[in-house]
Amino acid sequence: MESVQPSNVQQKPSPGTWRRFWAEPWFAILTIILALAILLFIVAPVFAVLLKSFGLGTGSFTFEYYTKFFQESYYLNALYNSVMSSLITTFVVVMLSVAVSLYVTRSNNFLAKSYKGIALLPLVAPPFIFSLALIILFGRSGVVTNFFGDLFGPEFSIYGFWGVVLAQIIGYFPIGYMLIESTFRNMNANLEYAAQDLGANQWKTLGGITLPLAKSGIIKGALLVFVMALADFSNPLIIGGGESFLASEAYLLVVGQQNLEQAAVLGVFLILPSLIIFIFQTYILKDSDIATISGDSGIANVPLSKPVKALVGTISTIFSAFVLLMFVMVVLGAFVKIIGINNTFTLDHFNNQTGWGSLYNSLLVSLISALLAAGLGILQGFLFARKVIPGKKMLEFLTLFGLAVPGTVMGIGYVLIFNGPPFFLTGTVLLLVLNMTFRKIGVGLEAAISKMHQIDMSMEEASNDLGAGPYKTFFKVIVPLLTPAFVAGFVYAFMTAMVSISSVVFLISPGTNLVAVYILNLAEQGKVGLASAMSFIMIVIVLMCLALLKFIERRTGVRI
Amino acid sequence: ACSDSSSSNDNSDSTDKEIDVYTHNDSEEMQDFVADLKEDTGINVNVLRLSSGEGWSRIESEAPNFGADMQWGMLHSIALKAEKEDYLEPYESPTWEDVPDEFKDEEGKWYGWSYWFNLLAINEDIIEEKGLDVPQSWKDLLDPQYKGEIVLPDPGTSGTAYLFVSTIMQIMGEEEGWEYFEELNQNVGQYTKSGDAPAQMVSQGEYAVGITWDQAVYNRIDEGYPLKPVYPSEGVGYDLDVIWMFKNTENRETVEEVIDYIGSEKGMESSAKHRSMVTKPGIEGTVDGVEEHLIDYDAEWAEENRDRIMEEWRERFSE
Amino acid sequence: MAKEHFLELNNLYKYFDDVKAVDNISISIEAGELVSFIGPSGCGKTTLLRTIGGFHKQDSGEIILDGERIDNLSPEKRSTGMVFQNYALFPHMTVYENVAYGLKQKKIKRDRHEHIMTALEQVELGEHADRKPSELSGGQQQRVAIARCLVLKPKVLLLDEPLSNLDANLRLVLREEIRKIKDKLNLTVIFVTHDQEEAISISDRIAVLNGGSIQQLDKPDVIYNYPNNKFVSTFVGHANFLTGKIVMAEGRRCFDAGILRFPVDDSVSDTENEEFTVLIRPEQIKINEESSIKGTLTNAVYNGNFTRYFIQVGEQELMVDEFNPRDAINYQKGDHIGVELPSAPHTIHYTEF
Amino acid sequence: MAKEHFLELNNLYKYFDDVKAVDNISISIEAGELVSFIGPSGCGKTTLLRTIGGFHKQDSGEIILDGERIDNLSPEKRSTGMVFQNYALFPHMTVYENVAYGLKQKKIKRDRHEHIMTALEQVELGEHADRKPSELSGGQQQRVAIARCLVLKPKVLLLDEPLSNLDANLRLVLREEIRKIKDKLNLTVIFVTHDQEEAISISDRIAVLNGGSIQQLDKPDVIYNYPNNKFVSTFVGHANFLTGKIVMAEGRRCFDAGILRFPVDDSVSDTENEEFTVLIRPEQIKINEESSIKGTLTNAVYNGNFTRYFIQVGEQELMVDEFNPRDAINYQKGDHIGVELPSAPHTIHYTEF
Ligand SMILES: Nc1ncnc2c1ncn2[C@@H]1O[C@H](COP(=O)(O)OP(=O)(O)OP(=O)(O)O)[C@@H](O)[C@H]1O
Ligand SMILES: Nc1ncnc2c1ncn2[C@@H]1O[C@H](COP(=O)(O)OP(=O)(O)OP(=O)(O)O)[C@@H](O)[C@H]1O
Ligand SMILES: [Mg+2]
Ligand SMILES: [Mg+2]
Repeated sequence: MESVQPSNVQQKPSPGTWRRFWAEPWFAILTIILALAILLFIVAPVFAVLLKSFGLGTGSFTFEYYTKFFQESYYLNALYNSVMSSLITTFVVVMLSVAVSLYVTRSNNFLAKSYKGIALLPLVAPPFIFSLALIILFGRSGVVTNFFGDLFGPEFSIYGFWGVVLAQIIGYFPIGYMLIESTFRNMNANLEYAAQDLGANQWKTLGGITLPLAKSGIIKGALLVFVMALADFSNPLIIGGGESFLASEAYLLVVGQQNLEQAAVLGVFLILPSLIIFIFQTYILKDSDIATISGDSGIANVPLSKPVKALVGTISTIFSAFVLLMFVMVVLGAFVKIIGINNTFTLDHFNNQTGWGSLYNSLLVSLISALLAAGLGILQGFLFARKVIPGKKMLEFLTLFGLAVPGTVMGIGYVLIFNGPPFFLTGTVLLLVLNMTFRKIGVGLEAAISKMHQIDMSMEEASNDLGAGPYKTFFKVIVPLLTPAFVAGFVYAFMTAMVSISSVVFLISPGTNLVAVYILNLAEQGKVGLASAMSFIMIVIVLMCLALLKFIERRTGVRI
Repeated sequence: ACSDSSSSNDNSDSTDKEIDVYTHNDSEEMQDFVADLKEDTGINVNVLRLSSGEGWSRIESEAPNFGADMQWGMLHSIALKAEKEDYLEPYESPTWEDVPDEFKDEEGKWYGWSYWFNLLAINEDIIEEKGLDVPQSWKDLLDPQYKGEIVLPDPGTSGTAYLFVSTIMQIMGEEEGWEYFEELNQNVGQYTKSGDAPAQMVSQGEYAVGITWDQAVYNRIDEGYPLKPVYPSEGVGYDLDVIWMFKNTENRETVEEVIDYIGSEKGMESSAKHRSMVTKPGIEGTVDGVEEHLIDYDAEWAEENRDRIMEEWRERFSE
Repeated sequence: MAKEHFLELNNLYKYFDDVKAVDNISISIEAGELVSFIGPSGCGKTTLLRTIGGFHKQDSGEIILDGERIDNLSPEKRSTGMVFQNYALFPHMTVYENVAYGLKQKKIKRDRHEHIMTALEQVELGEHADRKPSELSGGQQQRVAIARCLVLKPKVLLLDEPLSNLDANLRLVLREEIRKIKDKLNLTVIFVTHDQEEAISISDRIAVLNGGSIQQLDKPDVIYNYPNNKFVSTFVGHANFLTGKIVMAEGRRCFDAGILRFPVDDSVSDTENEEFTVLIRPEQIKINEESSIKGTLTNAVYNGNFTRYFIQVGEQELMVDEFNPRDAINYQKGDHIGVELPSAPHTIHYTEF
Repeated sequence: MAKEHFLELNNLYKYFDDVKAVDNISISIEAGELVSFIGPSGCGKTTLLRTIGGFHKQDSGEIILDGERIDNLSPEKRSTGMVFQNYALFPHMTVYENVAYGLKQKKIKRDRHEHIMTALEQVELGEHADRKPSELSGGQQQRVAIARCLVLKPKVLLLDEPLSNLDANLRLVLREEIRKIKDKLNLTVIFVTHDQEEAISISDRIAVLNGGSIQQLDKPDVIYNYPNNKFVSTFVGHANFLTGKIVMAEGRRCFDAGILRFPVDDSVSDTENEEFTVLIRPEQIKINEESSIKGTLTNAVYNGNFTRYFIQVGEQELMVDEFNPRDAINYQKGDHIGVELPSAPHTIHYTEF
């Protein structure tokens, strides 16, 4: 109860705000450094893109590039494709997530447990790998296509809009699923029991109670999926079959033509939909945000009735089987000469110097940036939850906004800002680390804020009371208590950093190639075997890292 | 591992020698080249593969602070452009002396180490299955029977594609050339980003016919794909594949060493394992009797008209 | 078990893994009765209630409501209405919508609005119909939860510790409220609580549970005065236990526990010379200067309306509650005071411990 | 205010925006005293306690502890020790480490282990030193929280509703425990609660708060018997209020409230013919068949040890508490029964309402 009070205290900045802000100078300095970093590494790049789209930065103010955007049906088509595919992807992912979450959180059998693992599997693979798998399976002479002959009709082609959508659904499913599942898991079961007690069957309960209550989780998941799908350019490149998409066009404009202005315009249109949804969810929905999530109800989730279970079970099974199939294809692809054509076993694809090098880079960059993102996010979360900070709301908004900016835009923004004085960072590992850190810092922040709400203020006060000053208290009490949030933030940031492409693709250089980008490059060249092998290694490594964390969790008792 | 005689000042410390290169070469062949180089000279190479269009944009945007020390594998036409922009550092390499002058810059700003040419990749299984004829010429590709069965790289990003485009222009003349592409566009199932990808897709049976380049086809035939190379009867354009040293490199000595190596017998033999033809006399590439199919390709024309043609291409074919 | 009861639980069992949460419970409840289940934490109160409501499936046994077996029906098909401990109001609906929810589910269209408003009036919340639950006080929320059940006219109202989150004054008020509504509508109510005082003051009958089984099911005064066993006697009220045996003294049968000896009548165990225990409630002992039984005051805890005196009599420490006459003589610790034990009928005895 | 008290709060104010959470509070507490703050929810109890502990900065006023002004010190520099409502044990440390924490902060190295073990022994937790808080029961956790404070030898122990999360039996036990430790170590304790019964039974003195200010500060029996105003009288205990005036009847001064008329002595207000109210606690009225004042029984709430009878006498409904003699005559609703009011000294009067 008391833990929520402090945030009320600090609503409007009063003259005393600054004084109290400086009362703990180290925290104040840290806050200022963080704020500057957020401005430089999140806000400035976005603004740079915006300015560039009007020709500013090198030339003079012009609407030329916007005019061009609206004149060329080509770009408009890309806008349409991007937004439509993202919307469809988001919608389907949310539907699937709801179904799988229901099944997983309300069944106790082995299947449910394995589905949970399978559902998260795509998170550890680069998203476009599913494009490859889809082509192997459903391409014009894919395994499935051949097998079923003209089942799909002569017109069927996996290339194009629907191929992209399908690949995105699989690739971005875990993101939505994670959020939606945790909302479902923590729901107060008594509310559903109450509905049943009042005569609602399970369908009605789901529609009238469960889903509305899960709204904020669903919307948050939907936002993230939408942004990721929007920023996705790898799938369009591989399976898009020439259809244009904003992100891939922006990418080609930058790397192929160095037309940064036009790319910036595309970036603006990439960011607009995300921005609208982000603002919608931050401000409109916050008001109606209902504190229904109470883990302490202690009652197990309401079991599913037969028909509901049958439906969500079927959906989960089909989807899980499909995801597994995708992974089987990747694994097979890695171990045979040419999948589908020459299926003899080989290990040749693993003999790939460049690949191993880029894998090392990726691990390094992801590790550092995930540590930074989780660490800084946690620090920021603590400061925001407990300290008097002028302009806190704005800073928090900007940090979380980092999550909503499509990677493509961030990448272009970084190119614009850091490819010249005063910050010449292009081609350095540092730039990659900074980029990933600040794109993921929101994850740490959110984890920390929600954790801080669970940590009663009295914990710190007790520490004060026992003679520890604010800094001691931070290190002795807060830091250990935030460890689980840190680890959770770290894991998420690490996994997504390993597979992230959309923004770093603009920032890599010969010595700093990253494995996800490298695999994309292989995929573009049609080197399925090599791409599969590298993906396989990458998946194994990410899984190993997770297993290691689990192991540490067991050993130390720190809940992850 | 550094047993070779190549002039290195400090052999014991050879692991220190490391350079960054850009390439448009195929990842796998590049890997072999790099491995051979490492074995013979101990030099480490960081490779960033960028398709030729991408590579050029990047170079342009990075000038004068290039992100790499040298280019290992690039279009001849782009080398000419880069030379004009003064991005290149001259170096007279002793090992390249016996390479004919037509394959290298007189000041040593660029060296052509191999040449490559357009080629049709045909998947015989698919052709048979779908009852198609094997196309014999560029013109044949316009036949409606190939509708949706042709895969072609996008000249915006692929040097292979631009070679094809300018070859057609040089054979047919510009006007007729555009008509040809308009018609061809009807049959194209997909444009790809890289020049290699059509070969891959055709070999996997995604499409029946791919417009690609020589080695992309021959490598896959070696690997066991059911591919068949076809030299269109009108003849094919060819292009030099070049290397150069970027201006302002901080590793000049190492780059020189690498250039020397590529021009050496050993280097050329390494290249010849993956290329149909290399420029060093007396070293045989992987394929014989190519010369008869080559047209008298005008690389300079291609270079000069590149921007204009590309612009028009985008307007016509970027939907 | 007789057959004509309103609600019958017959040999109900419910296990969680190896915890016997409900262990062979059989009870019969009449229409219009308010029965409380009390017992320590974890004794199975909630489980039993949820089994009746249909949120747990019993492992064996049957539940018969109004002559009909309901134990295989899903919750929405039983005519029971549950008020959850934390009310479980739907936070995204207004008070009105919360109450309307059940009617909508049951497709009751006719007079829906009237039904809702009547239910809300019954709990005196007519004017708050448009508020969200978060805008109501704890007591008001509870009343919404009750109204939400009442509107469906359930045959049995199940209340799971509905008052435990509230402060003392509000509890008193709401207790009364529940009784009133129950009487007005002649509802059958099952009330779960862990507060013996609450149970005593509100119930027609009380079932004392421990370890999943019923220790005693009786009227409150019977539970208080005639507890079946030691558990019940300490869980409900405070107790002095005296262990001794029957002896004959001065020609009368007396209970003898050392210094404490008092005559008993025939209702007390016959078996002479066998030790057993009697229970005396603290308020049944009186401080009486004239009494021959004297003890030493070891402690006195002032409680406002009464004081609890701890008096050492020989080996035995007696708890004695006395109302405080205002400004009365205050005994000092160490004082010697006389205590008057209740006459024979005011004792009960066990042989089991 | 006198100068030589152990802890003095002088004219303390604390506002939140426009809520006067602490409104001009001045009290003096002696060493070794246990003072409870009670009052309804939101009356400022916690705020006052936290202001003393240093977790809020007062808006004005001063706090003097042992002759030294402490109101400008941060919590870690005051010699107060706070036991938080939820104990606020550090979950990532063992019991031992929790207790050691304060010593480490204060850099007390000498005999650290002995200090810790002594503190743990004092609360009888010596053998649980290696457990994590999550492995302890509520009562044990509370004792750890107390030991954690005690080890630093605070001058004042501040307890914020330390028992409110516990069940009834445990509360009783821990109440005793707190008193014992306090007596043993001669601690000065401030105890915040909203439970009047708890406050009455544990405190040396009670401060009744309402709306941020102290209504009354006195010994428990004084608070109960001589409440300063109506708020105190209803917040602590239950009350019958009779409004009437002094009349002369049969040659004696009588308090007259309609049918209810009884003689009063000189301590009761002099002013004749002016209406005022007297308070009579329910247990001070007796049911007495012989009494001339008769009423009708409207309700009887059985409470186990006593029954609360509601008796309508004329216009006035009287609450009367009687201990239940076992198997006593049970009055029926509607019965006519006589009530005996306490004699004059057992009334108090207000003029203010
Ligand atoms: N879903 C469950 N899974 C496993 N054990 C359970 C479950 N629900 C209850 N139990 C166990 O069954 C026993 C009875 O629990 P129940 O909730 O009925 O107790 P209760 O009497 O309501 O206690 P309280 O007063 O604390 O609410 C306890 O030992 C509890 O741990
Ligand atoms: N941090 C705060 N910001 C604003 N108002 C506050 C804050 N803390 C307390 N208040 C207000 O001050 C008043 C006193 O609060 P306090 O917590 O001291 O009450 P309390 O007596 O402890 O109540 P309870 O018994 O509910 O704990 C209340 O009106 C409360 O709303
Ligand atoms: Mg319970
Ligand atoms: Mg409080």
